[in-house]
This record gives sequence, C-alpha cells and structure tokens, in this order.
Amino acid sequence: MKMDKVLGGAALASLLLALPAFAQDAAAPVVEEAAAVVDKGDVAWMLVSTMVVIVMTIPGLALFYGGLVRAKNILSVLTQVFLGFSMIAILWVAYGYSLAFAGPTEGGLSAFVGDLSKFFLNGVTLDSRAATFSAGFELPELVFVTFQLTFACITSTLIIGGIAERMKFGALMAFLAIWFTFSYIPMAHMVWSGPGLLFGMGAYDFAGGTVVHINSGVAALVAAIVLGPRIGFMKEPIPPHNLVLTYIGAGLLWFGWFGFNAGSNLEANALTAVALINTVLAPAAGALAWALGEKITRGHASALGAVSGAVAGLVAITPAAGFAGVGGAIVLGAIAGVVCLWAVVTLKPLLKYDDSLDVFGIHGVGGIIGALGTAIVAAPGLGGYPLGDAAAYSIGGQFMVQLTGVVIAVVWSGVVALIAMLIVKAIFGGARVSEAGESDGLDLSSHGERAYNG
Amino acid sequence: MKMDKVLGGAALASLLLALPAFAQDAAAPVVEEAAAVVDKGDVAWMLVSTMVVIVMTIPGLALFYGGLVRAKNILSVLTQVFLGFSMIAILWVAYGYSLAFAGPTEGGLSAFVGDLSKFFLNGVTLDSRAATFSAGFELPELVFVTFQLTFACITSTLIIGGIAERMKFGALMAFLAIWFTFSYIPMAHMVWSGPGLLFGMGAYDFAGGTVVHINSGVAALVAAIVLGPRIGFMKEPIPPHNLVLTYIGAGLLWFGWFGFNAGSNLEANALTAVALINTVLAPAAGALAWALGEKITRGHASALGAVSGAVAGLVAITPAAGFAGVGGAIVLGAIAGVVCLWAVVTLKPLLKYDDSLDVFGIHGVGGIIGALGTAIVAAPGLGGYPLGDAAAYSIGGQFMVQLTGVVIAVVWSGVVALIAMLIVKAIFGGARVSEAGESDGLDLSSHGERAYNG
Amino acid sequence: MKMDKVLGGAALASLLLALPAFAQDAAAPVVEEAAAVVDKGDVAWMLVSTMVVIVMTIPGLALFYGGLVRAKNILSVLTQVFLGFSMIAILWVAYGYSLAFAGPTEGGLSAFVGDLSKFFLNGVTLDSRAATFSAGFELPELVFVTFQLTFACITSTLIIGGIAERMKFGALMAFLAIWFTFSYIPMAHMVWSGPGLLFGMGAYDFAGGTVVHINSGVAALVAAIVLGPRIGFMKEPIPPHNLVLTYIGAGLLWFGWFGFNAGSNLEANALTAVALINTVLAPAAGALAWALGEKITRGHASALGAVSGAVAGLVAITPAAGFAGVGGAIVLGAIAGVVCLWAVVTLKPLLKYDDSLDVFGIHGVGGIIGALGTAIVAAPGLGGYPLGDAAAYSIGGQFMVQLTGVVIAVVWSGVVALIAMLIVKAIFGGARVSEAGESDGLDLSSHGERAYNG
Amino acid sequence: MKLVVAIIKPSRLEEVRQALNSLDVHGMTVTEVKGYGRQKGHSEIYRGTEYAVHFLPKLKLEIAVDDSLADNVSNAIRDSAQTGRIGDGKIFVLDLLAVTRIRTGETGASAL
Amino acid sequence: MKLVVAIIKPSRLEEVRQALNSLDVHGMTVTEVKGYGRQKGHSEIYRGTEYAVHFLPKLKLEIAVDDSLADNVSNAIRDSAQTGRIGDGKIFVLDLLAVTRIRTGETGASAL
Amino acid sequence: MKLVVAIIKPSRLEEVRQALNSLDVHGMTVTEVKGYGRQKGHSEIYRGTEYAVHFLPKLKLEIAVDDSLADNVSNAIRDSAQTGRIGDGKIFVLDLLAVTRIRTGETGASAL
Ligand SMILES: Nc1ncnc2c1ncn2[C@@H]1O[C@H](COP(=O)(O)OP(=O)(O)O)[C@@H](O)[C@H]1O
Ligand SMILES: Nc1ncnc2c1ncn2[C@@H]1O[C@H](COP(=O)(O)OP(=O)(O)O)[C@@H](O)[C@H]1O
Ligand SMILES: Nc1ncnc2c1ncn2[C@@H]1O[C@H](COP(=O)(O)OP(=O)(O)O)[C@@H](O)[C@H]1O
Repeated sequence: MKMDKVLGGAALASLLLALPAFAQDAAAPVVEEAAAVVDKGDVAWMLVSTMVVIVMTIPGLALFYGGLVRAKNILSVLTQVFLGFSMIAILWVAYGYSLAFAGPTEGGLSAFVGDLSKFFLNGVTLDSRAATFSAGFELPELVFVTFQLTFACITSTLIIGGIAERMKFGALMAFLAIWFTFSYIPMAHMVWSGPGLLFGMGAYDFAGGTVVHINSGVAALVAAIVLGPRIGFMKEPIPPHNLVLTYIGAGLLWFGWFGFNAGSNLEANALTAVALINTVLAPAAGALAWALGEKITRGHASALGAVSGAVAGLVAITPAAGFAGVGGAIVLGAIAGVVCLWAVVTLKPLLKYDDSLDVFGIHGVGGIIGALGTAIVAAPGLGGYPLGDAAAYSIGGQFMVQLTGVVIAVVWSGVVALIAMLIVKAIFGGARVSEAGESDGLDLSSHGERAYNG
Repeated sequence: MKMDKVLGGAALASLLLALPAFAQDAAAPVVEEAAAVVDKGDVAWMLVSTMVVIVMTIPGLALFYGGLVRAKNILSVLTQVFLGFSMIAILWVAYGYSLAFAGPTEGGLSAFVGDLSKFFLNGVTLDSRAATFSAGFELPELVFVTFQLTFACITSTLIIGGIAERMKFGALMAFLAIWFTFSYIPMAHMVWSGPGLLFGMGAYDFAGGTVVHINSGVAALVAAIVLGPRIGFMKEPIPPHNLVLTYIGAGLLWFGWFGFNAGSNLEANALTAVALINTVLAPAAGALAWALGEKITRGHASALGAVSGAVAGLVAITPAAGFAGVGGAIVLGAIAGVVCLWAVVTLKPLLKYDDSLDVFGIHGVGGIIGALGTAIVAAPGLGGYPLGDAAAYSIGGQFMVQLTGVVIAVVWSGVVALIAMLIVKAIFGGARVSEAGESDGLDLSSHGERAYNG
Repeated sequence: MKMDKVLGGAALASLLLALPAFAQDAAAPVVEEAAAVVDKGDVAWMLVSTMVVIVMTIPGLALFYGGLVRAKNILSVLTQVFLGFSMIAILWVAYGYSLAFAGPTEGGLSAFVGDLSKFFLNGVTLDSRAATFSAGFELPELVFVTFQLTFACITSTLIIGGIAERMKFGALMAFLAIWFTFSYIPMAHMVWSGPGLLFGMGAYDFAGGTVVHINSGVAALVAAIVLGPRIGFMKEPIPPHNLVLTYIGAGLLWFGWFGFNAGSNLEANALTAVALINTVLAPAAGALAWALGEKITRGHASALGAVSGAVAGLVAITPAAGFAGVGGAIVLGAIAGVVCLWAVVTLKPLLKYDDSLDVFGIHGVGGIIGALGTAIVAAPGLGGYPLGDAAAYSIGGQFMVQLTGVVIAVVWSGVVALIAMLIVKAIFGGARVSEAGESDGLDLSSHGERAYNG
Repeated sequence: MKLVVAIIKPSRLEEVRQALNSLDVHGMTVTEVKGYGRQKGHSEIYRGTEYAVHFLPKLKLEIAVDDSLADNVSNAIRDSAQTGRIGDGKIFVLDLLAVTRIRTGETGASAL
Repeated sequence: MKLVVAIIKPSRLEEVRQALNSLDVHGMTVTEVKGYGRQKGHSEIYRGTEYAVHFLPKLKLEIAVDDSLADNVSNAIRDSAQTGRIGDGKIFVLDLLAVTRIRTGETGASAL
Repeated sequence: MKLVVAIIKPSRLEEVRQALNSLDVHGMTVTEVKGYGRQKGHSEIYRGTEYAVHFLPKLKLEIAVDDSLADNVSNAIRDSAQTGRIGDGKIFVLDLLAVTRIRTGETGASAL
C-alpha cells in the first residue's frame, strides 16, 4: 500500500500520468516493471526536512511568539508550545497518522477521514514504503510518518498565538487535542490522502497552505473571539517585550520552512530546488513589501514589520512552493506582505477581536492569498510548473477549485474550533485564567516561575 | 581496515550475521563478493548529523546551561563550553581518535584502549573507509572521524554543568583534558570499537547512553562533590537568570540529538527513521511526564520542568534509539521524566551535593534508566528491534549485560574524575576561584567582562 | 552549458585533467562517454548547505553583530541584515547570477563579468545542470543558483558591521545594491567562473576567502572611514549590550559555515569531509589562540575573545578548506586568531578608524591571512591536497598567484566602495543619521520601535 | 516646596498619571523598585529548589510640587492608585529646600 | 517620622532584611542603583577597547519609620550590612513630613 | 548636610561626574529612572498598534554633601548637565539629618 501525499491538483490517476514530467533526475527512462527503489539521497533529505520543521516549532515558533508577549507571559507561551508539540506528537503516532493516511481508498467516510488500522503505527515496519511523486522512487513509510508528524505539531501550536496571555493551560491543551482530532486530521486527509475530497477535486496545496495555515489561522481567530480580549486591550500599551527573540524565532521559522516547503517534494531533485528558491524569494519580497508599506504609511520601516512580512510571504508561498516560478514567487510574496500588513493594521482594529499575535492576520489571510494565488502563479505562461499537461492548464478553472478548498477549510476549522472552545469552557469552568492571574502574568500564576532573574 | 563502531549488543561476528535484517534499503540481495560502496546519500546524512551535534553543543548546551546560572556567571559557562569544545576537538584529531578506534584487534590492552598509530590522523586519507552496519555500504573514514569528534566534545563539555559558577577556568580545562584522555577515550573504545570489552560482551548502546551520559553524569557528580557547594547553596536563592536561554538551548539540544541518535545509524535508511521518531517521542513523553509530576506534586507545570523532562527523555532514549519501537520509546521517555524529576527534587537535597545544573540528576540517572531500559524495549514482543535473531532475544540476559556496562562506566568515570580533580587541585593551588571572585561573578573575575550592558 | 564554479587554482582545462584525483567516490572508473548523472545524495547535501548558509546570515550574523551594539541600536542592525539579505536575494535572481555565471566563455569583458542572458533565471529549467568537480556528476542548475545566492547575501550583509550605529537606512540599502553590483558580482565572476581573470590565473579560493571576506572586509573599512566615527568613539565606553546574542550568533555562524565551506565542494564525498573537519579545527584553534593571546597580554581570556578567534579561524580556513590537511588547518586557524587579535587591539586604535564591529579586522585581515596561507597549507608535504599533479606543486608560485588575487580584491572592492559611498552621500544628503537620531538610537529614530520593553 | 514620593502597584501608573494631569501636574520621575511589606510574596520552584519571593515589583513616583499642591497631589494619588487590596503602597511627603531647572537655570516653584 | 535611606552591597540584603525583621520593621522599598565612591571600579576590555567601570552595583533601601525607631534601624542596618571592606555603603536619614497608606487612607505612624 | 538629587539626561553622566570630581566630590549614587515632563515623548507602533511613550529614560543622581558644598554642587550639575534642550532635568535639594558610613560606623560629614 502506498501513501498518497500528493501535490494536490490532480486525482491520483492524472498524477501518475504527470510523472514523467517530474522524472528529471532519472538518467535512463523508467522501465515500466522496475521495482521502485529507496534512494538514500531522498531519505537523507527527508530526515533533514523533518528535523528542521521541528526546530521551526521548538524553539522557532515559540520564540517568535514569546518575544511578542509581555515579559510576565513569556514562559507560558514557551510551555504551551513545548507541551502542545509533545502532546500532538504522541497523538499523531497513536491515531493521527492512521486516521489521516490509512483506511479504505473509497466509499464510506473515506472522502473525509481514514480509519484506525494503523493505530500506534501498527503494521508500519522497516520494510513498508510510501510513494513519492516520481515513479520508481519510494521512501520508508516511517520517514513519511515522521515528516507528517511535524506538520501536525506545528499547525496545532500555531493557534497558541491567538489565545496568548489569558488562557488556562489545561483548557488550552484540551482544546488543541480536540481541534487536532476533528479539524487537523480530516483536513490533512481531505487534501493529501488519495481518497480525500479536495485531493479528488484537484486542489493544489504543495506544502500545506490550506491544511496548515488557513486551518490554524481560522481556529486562532475563533478561539480568540470566544475567549475575549486581554485585559487592557486597546486601552493600554501591550508592547512586545523582546523583539530580538521574535527575530530569532523568525529566522528559525524561515530556516525550518525550507524543510517544510522543499521537503514536501519528498525527494531531492530539481523541483525541490524550485521549492527552496521560492521559499527564499517570497519571504524576501514579503519583507521588503511590508517594510515599504510601513515606510509609506507611517514613516518608518520596522524590524517587526520586516519579519512579519517575511512570515506572510512564507505563508503565501507554501501552497505554491513547487508550482511557482521565481517571478511568481516574488510577486506572491510581495502581495502577501502588503495585504497582511493591511489585515493587522486596519482590519483587526476595525473588527476589534484580540488575536493576540495575529495568527489570523498573517496565517489565515496569508494562507488564503497563497491558496488562491497558487492558481495564478502555477500558470506555465507566468513561469509556473503546473501538474499534468501544461498546455491544458486553466487559471480560472484552478482558481475555482482553490476557492472551494479555502471555503471548506474556513468553515470546517471555524466550526470545529467553536465547538471545541465551548466544550472546553464547560469542562474547565471557563477557559480564561482569573483576572488576578492575568494581571500577575501567566508565568507566575500558571507555571509558578519567572523567566528573568537578576 | 574498517572502523568498528557498532550498535553494541553483539560481537562483530554476530553483527555481520545480523546484517541482512538491516539491509532493507538494498534493492537487490547483496552479492557476497561485491565491493562495498560509498552512497552519497549516507555521506550527506552523516555530514548533516555531524553538523547538528556541533550545534547541539555550541550554542545549544552552552545556552541550556547558561540560562540556569546567575547573570554574573553566564559568560563563564559560555566560555568554558566554547573553549572546552575547541580543546577536545583538537585533542581528538591529535590522539583521541587513534586511541579510541585504531590499534590491534586483540591482545594487550586492546579490550580497553587502542594505540597511537593514527596520531594526528596519520594514514587517514581520502580513500580510507569506515564500515557501516549494512554489508556493502561504507563511509569515508574522515566522515566517521568527524562524527565521532562531536561526541567526544559534547560529552566532555556536559560535565561543565556540575561545576558551574565556582571553578577556576584553567583548572577546568586541565580537568577536562585529563578526564577525556583517561575516561572518555577508553569508554568509547570499550563500547564501540571491535576489540572493546563491552562491545565484546554484547552491550547495547545505540548512540552513547553509557559512553556519553553516564560517563559525563558521574564525572560531574564527583567533580561537584570534590569542589564543594557554591557559596550560599541551600541558604539563599540561586534562581536561573534567563529561562528563555535555557529553552533555546533545550530546543537546539533536541535538534542536535536527531543527528546524535539517528546519525549513529551511520546510514540514511528506515532504521534511521526509527531512531529519529523515537528521538521525537521519548522527549515528548518525558516532558509531559515531568510536567504532570510537577503539577501533581507542586501544583504547577513549569517551563523548566517541561524542558528538563524532554532532556531526560532524550538521555534515556539515546542507547535505545534504534532498538525501541514507538511504544517503548514513549514509555521509556515517560519513566525517565518521572525518575529524573525525583532525582533532582528529592535525591539531590537529601545528599546535599551541589551538582549546579543537575548533570548527574538528568544525564547520570537518565543514562542509567536508558541503559537498563534498553534491554526491555528492545524485546521484539514489545515492538523492539534487537540485533540478530529476534526469536532468541532474552530481556533478562541483555539486562545483565547492560547492568555490567553501567557498573563499569560508573566506577571507571568516577575514579578517573576523582583522580583528575585531585591532580588539578594540586597543580592549580585549589580548583575554586577566590571567594571574592565567586561573589563578584566569574564573568568579571575570570574573564574580565560582563554579558549585559545598558 | 555548464556552470564553472571551481576550486580555483587551475584553468578549466587543467581542472578537468585533475579530476581523476577527486573521483574517490566513483566505484568504477568513469567511462569517457558516460552521461553525467545527478546523485540525489549530492543534491540533498547541497540543499542543506544552502539552508545553513542562510541561517548563518539570518539570524546568525544579525545576532553576532546585534549583540555587539548598544541596546538602542540592536533592531537597526537586525533590520539592516534582514532587508539587506532580502534585497540582494532578489537582485541575485534578477541579474546577479547571470552577470556572475552566464555569458561568453572568452573575449570582451568576459574576464571580469558575464552577461544578462539569464536575466531573472531565463533559461534555467528543471533540466539544466551545473558541473561539479567530479567527472560524471552534475547538479540541477537551480541548486547551484540558490547556493550561490546565499554567498551573495552574506557577503553584502557582512559589511553592515563596519557602519553600524550611525548610517541612514535608505542610504545603506542603496550602498549595498551598488557595491553588490559592481564589486561582488565581478569578484565572484573573476574567481569562480570559467572565463574569470583569477580563475584563469589559477588562484585557490575554495569557499570564498577572497570573494567573500577580503571583499566585504575592505568595503566595510572604506565605508567606515568615509562615514566617520560614531559620536563618542574613543571618548566614552561603547560596550556590547548583550554578549549572549553575540555568542548565539557565533554558534550559528560556525554551523552555517559548514555548509559554506563543505558545501563549496558541491558534492557529498570524502573531500567534503576534509572541508568539514577543517572547518571544525581552524576555528577551534583560532579561539584557543585568541584566548591565550588575551590571557597573556591582559590577564583574562574572554568570551568575546573566544568567539572572535573562532570567526577569525573560520575566515582564514575558508579559501583553504578543501586544500589543507588537519595540521595545516589548525596552524592556519591559530595564526589567524593571533593576528586578528593584533589587528583589532593594536592596529585599529593606531589608525583610529571606527569599523564598529571589526569587519576589516577580522574578515579583511583574516581573509588575507587565509588567502596567502592557502598557498602554504595546500602543499602536499604539509598534508595538503592541491589541485592537479601534487609533485609539481610549488608553494612560492602559488603564493604569488594568491597575492595577486588579494591585491586585486583589495583595490577593486576599495574603489567600488569609495565611489558607492560618495554617490550615496550625494543622493541622500549625507549618509549619516542626525546627531539626535544617533544619540537617541537608530531603533527609535530610524525604525520607530524599541527592542526591549518591561 | 514638597517632594511627594509614592510607592504604587505598576498597573496603576496610567490612572495616577491621568489624575495628576487633571491637577495640572505634568512632571514626575518614575523608578522601578521592589517592595517588601505586609503583602505576602509567593514561592517559585526551580528544579525542585523552592524560593520564597518576598519582594514584589512596585513603582516609585517622585513628584516635586509647590507647598499648596502637596495635599491635593497626595490625595489624588491615594484615590487613583487604590485597588483596596493589600500592597497598594504608601505616599511619603518630604520637604524640598530648593529646585533648579537645569535647562534654564530657573529656581524655585517656577522651575517645577 | 524619618526616612532611612541605606546604600548597601547587594549581597547583604538578606542579612539586613532579617535584622530589620527582628526590630519588627516589616516594610521597605528596594532599588537597584549604581554607586560611585572610594571603592575602585575595575576595567573591562571588549575587543581591545578598555573601559574603566567606575559605577558598581548597589542596592538602595528606603525605610520609613517612626522617629523613635530611626536610630535603632540605622544601627541595625550598619551592623548587618557591614563587611568591613571598602564600598559597604552609607546610611542617610531624612525627615518625613507625612505618610499615607494608599489602601486604607490611614496617615501618620499607623500607616507605616 | 544636604542631599542633592538631580534628574539628568543619560548622555550627560560623564560630564557631571567630571564636574563633581573637580569639586572634590567623589561619592554619588545613580539610578535609572523614567521621566515625565514637558519634553514630549514619541510614539511607537507594533504591528499596527500605536503606543504613545510619555516616559523617557533619565538618570537620577543622589549626592550627599556638606551644607557648605550644596550650592556649588548644584551649580556644577546645572552647568555640566545642560544641553539647552527641553528635558534637561531638575535639581532638588533636601535636608539630610544624619549620615553613617557603614564600613566604619563614622557619622556626620566625615562619613561622606
Ligand atoms: N516602612 C516602609 N518604608 C518604605 N516602604 C514601605 C514601607 N512599608 C511599606 N512600604 C512599601 O509599600 C508597599 C506596600 O506595602 P504593604 O505593607 O505590602 O501593603 P499596604 O500598604 O497595603 O499595607 C511595599 O511593597 C513597600 O514597597
Ligand atoms: N556623597 C555620597 N552621596 C551619595 N552616595 C554616596 C556618597 N558617597 C558614597 N555613596 C554611595 O555609597 C557607596 C559606597 O561608598 P564608597 O566610598 O565606595 O565606600 P565606603 O562607604 O566604604 O567608604 C557608593 O558606591 C555610593 O553608592
Ligand atoms: N515636578 C516634577 N517632579 C519630579 N520630577 C520632575 C518634575 N518635573 C520634571 N521632572 C523630571 O525632570 C525631567 C525633565 O523635565 P521636562 O519638563 O521634560 O524638561 P525641562 O526640565 O527641560 O523643562 C522629567 O523627565 C522628569 O524626570
């Protein structure tokens, strides 16, 4: 049995047809009957990609977020990310992987979710394999399991930015577990597994624009709204306590994103290099665009602006990483930089929700720009690399598919997040810490420690 | 001549017999006479593993430790790790590698140490090779030399946590050089080199539970006791000055540990993925277990607790990384989390030794749990991957072998550390800085600088 | 068409003749007509090398520099590096790569610069290839493009250390763009492209001692002199505000340098391991030498000294990474440590220029030591690995070639930097921020934010 | 003239500043301090070692005012800084012999 | 009432706190300050540039007490903060005109 | 004796220290404070939220001197701290009832 993580954009059949176009690294034409091989170069690359997606979360994301909160809440963010990651990692091997990638290839609920046949990796041995996108090349299934684990973990912990500085620790962990089970797993299945709904529709999502960013961005927004704003929000300054930490975090996010995007190619070949260079250029353009936007509108290009723009560009290029040419990547990144700047500067104050660290403004909005933009930048005439027959590629057609994916993700994640928050509130007697706890800071009140001492 | 770094657990002969079981990545059955090849995928993976074990030490370990000391001693810790690493790296190529891995295959002292035939890498050329664990695959010997260098460096610098905040800089460097020569080199030889004593007994030590963690943990304990406690120990608060640094350090330790554990497979194949996923799961379970233990016993799950638990889990999975299944890794990590919590919270105050940063409590104790636990989790019935004939595997038998290894390591390292400290005290007129120097902080008194300025 | 990045030291013809000496990884002799293959192990290695050279800049270099400035200027340095990197990345794909590596193989300006035929990577497809140093192995051209991008970015941002704490942000960006175009591109072409002047002369520059370090070091010196010293320079203390950041930065620089130096071999083979171990040993020796020098001359070995010495060693080994044996690497690193210590402690105060973060003192001076020292350590009798016929290697002859390269780089970069500064001053009405802006700090005055809040 | 010195909870700064503004007092100097008093501290545990933290973060405000304003200022601070919970702080009043404005050299009440 | 202001070495805080506790003085405010005096500083060198550091870390304690206690408090601080080495610090006594407890509005000695 | 308390711009510390040195005053205690006054603050924007920063970094110097020196010290500070731009700060003079040198127990002017 093969794993069916795909680039999206094509049903399995058309994908297989498309493969020769990707076989740029096979010196000789692939003989029909040749048994697929595991290339240790691919394995090495995927092991590295897996490692760096982990470092993207711990300490990357943790620092990016941690620098943006007040000094009294830094450890709470760090702990939430660390233990959130740890919990989801274990849930992933327990049932996540199985529900996302195992199960019948059609019928029943197979368009939405897999089954429990690989509970605790039952049946995943040293010999089992996962398919890549090139005929003739496979990966050890455990490599694929571990790589995918990292996606589950970062997606879930991304949400923490929306509820920072006020949520009960236990309530957060419960929320993450529920949301992971009922939103992350089905979305991953729908987009990346052979029988999945969006996979079948041909949605393009190279590295998780929909599964990771829209999914978590919407969940963060809903959770933030249900939770209500922090004490003092829009009344008193809540400035970031240490932008150097945020910068280090941004650097590690960028670094890890190379594994995230280029690793999603599952092989080490020329298309991996496409994804890699796009993952350099889109954030570069996003950073410059955001900085320029700030310079024009407020007179200064700021450090926080530059890194925020880069993250916006990274988010937007995620679904398009292996479909866009360098020109497309630069334009997509720049647009994301400007639109996300607008989302956090104008949209958020307008709607008055307290998405503490702008998960929705950057991952949600950037993810939508990326998902839709992918349809455009994948066009061969614009330098893109679409799946299948390039001549037959239609921007409009693909755009509608992408839009459908976006709508499904927004609704699905939003509904699950809402229900999960309500459940958690009921169980924990409210999801917020006490007022005194919030004003003393969560480090002391929830974790009994302080980050900085003389 | 081949390098004989092995998974442990089998004499060279039985290892070779066991190899077909590991040859999951060779498409065709290995032809007996085929010359071994160097696969560039393996080389790429080992180069990366080497790099990340270095980053695990600098800045990983340095920050992990540095955040735990007071602000006036942070630079001293950073400098000790940096120059300690530098010195051991040079000693490794000078004589360390040769004494650990070169020399006669039997007779004389060959059960304990090699010889100086590869002094300054004499005879190690672009063409010399080291064996891997799969028949038919070899590595350039220089790759193996460099990978092993990183183990020597991190093991020695781990000890610094035990003596932090009070030792003379020169005395520390001398201590490290002596201990490296007389404890690290022989232990590495005994466990990982063909003629080595423990290797011959069939001890399992996938990535250095005994050589690295028990070895350094015991040395730190002995050094801390000989040195005596810091001024004010158990009388006044000595809180960590910056837990964010400790968190960053923990993240980089975890990251580097992937190279440490999965790199110890010397190849990029499915077993490498086993080691990798175990290196995700055991620390995840360790972090959750420690945090839960804290929550139950003191009401709060702390950030420092979470990262300490993760390190405990990492230490414990080290010897078992390629032998345990995912279930075994989770259980082993969780047990290490709870037991190490007990060691630092209950055992240390009981015995009143000042192992400043709990090297013994986490690396020593966690290492012992891991070494012994390996015998259990390697059992095929528990999802493990033992060497050789799985059906013949005996938990009890292996346990006794592991126990012997632990006892030898504890005694050997303890004795060497004690003698080394006594020598150093004699040479340097005491190994501690002056009282004034200690109270002003080592940054100023030993290094003439301060870390933080306005 | 093939890319002609070479180790230097030989014209293309002699390089090809030399190749068998490097073919240590080809199991069978390379058949003349065999089509070159892309080995996924090489690709995996080069993708990783690319990623880590990026992390070397962001956040590595940014932190290394950022910790050395005052707290009021930290964000300005971080922003300059971030947006400088972003801008150069885009200019590189726009015209940088083309001008450096495309164009006619002889005649016209081809000794100095390429042409615009690959404007915006025009013609670089999934199928185009770049040569490696081994016959029979090629890389996807996009891998080479991206790897080289990272060199362009770090070289340009290195200059920021010379002008820190006083330059207008816009003026800096303009300066970097001009200098990149007229100094970086031609130097890269001259040294690494087939028709390039220094390439033709047989200059040895394994990973960019001349192109990166001398080039940026001289530019920083000239820019610093034109700009004039910071207010209070040599009158009041300007101590580093956070040496822990500098240490983290140094650790990440070292980490990234493995990709920088060992990645410059373009393959994953035994010679890559030579470059890797040299990149461990030279900085280790540099750190120890600098620390010892400080201990002798001022009584203390400092943390800043240790990391500065390591960087000096890294700079010096850069051109020699794949030419030197381990002994040569250690000696070269140690010499760089001592001489660079002298340059910043004695030379700078003597000449009274305010190269804020010692870019010239470490990269310029260390680069010159490395470029010249390469001629010596490459000698086979000293354990080196020269190109071509080892028996014919002449230290003296190579030394003169290296010296010529150094002189050309110093003059070229110096002149371009001078003119660029004058242009920028004219355009921006002076290149310095106002006195009030400088005394308030650039974070507030140029970027409208502060790094640290309560 | 008087120097009014107030120790307050950090979270009350904004209220106090506004209260003083409405009294037309526009100058003050603020210091981050640690206070020790009836308000109990808390304990923190790091790797099993428990620390009793007696000292809590407070802000010290120093406001030089003309004699006539001293009582009003005291009262305004008392009212705006009060939360009614232990640890609200104290107000001390000291006598001030002389004041100089450095910029102009003015002295006395007009220098405030 | 009096305001006793003491500049001490940071390492003596715990002793002084205990000494005051035995006098039944349970309130004080502590500030991290830098002191300049006879105690010589030291020099630090960064990349070859030497900085003379004249200012050394000290703690400033401010303790408002009833007149009757002022001398006892002064003496207790002097004794508990003394190391006998240069840089031990000073004790200043100022007159305190009024005290208010913000929480309750109490004034005078009972507010201490 | 008098306690001279000066709020100055951080960049003037070195000048003031030297000016006091020439008066043979070799002791002082310095605190980092934040000042609020006529000098306008500035605004900072983080991710689109604008913060008005009213409080600016200043240094507070405390110098205990014999009565005879108080005016000289005041004047020396005024002159050496002056930049002529708004925000230069203030000098306050308080009465000092007693001084003790902790190291020796000396009291009065000789303890300074
Ligand atoms: N005698 C004192 N001298 C100086 N400061 C004091 C004194 N007593 C209390 N304080 C300051 O006032 C703060 C509040 O005092 P505390 O006794 O905790 O509460 P409350 O004022 O509500 O009774 C303390 O944290 C301390 O900073
Ligand atoms: N005239 C003064 N005014 C204010 N503070 C002073 C004065 N003289 C000394 N101090 C403070 O007292 C501290 C100790 O004084 P110093 O002269 O170094 O030692 P000692 O008190 O032992 O003679 C100084 O660091 C400073 O904080
Ligand atoms: N009434 C006051 N009480 C205490 N400190 C004051 C007072 N007025 C001003 N200050 C301090 O003096 C500093 C400078 O005052 P400001 O009004 O800004 O400028 P200037 O003194 O030049 O008129 C302030 O930042 C504040 O620290």
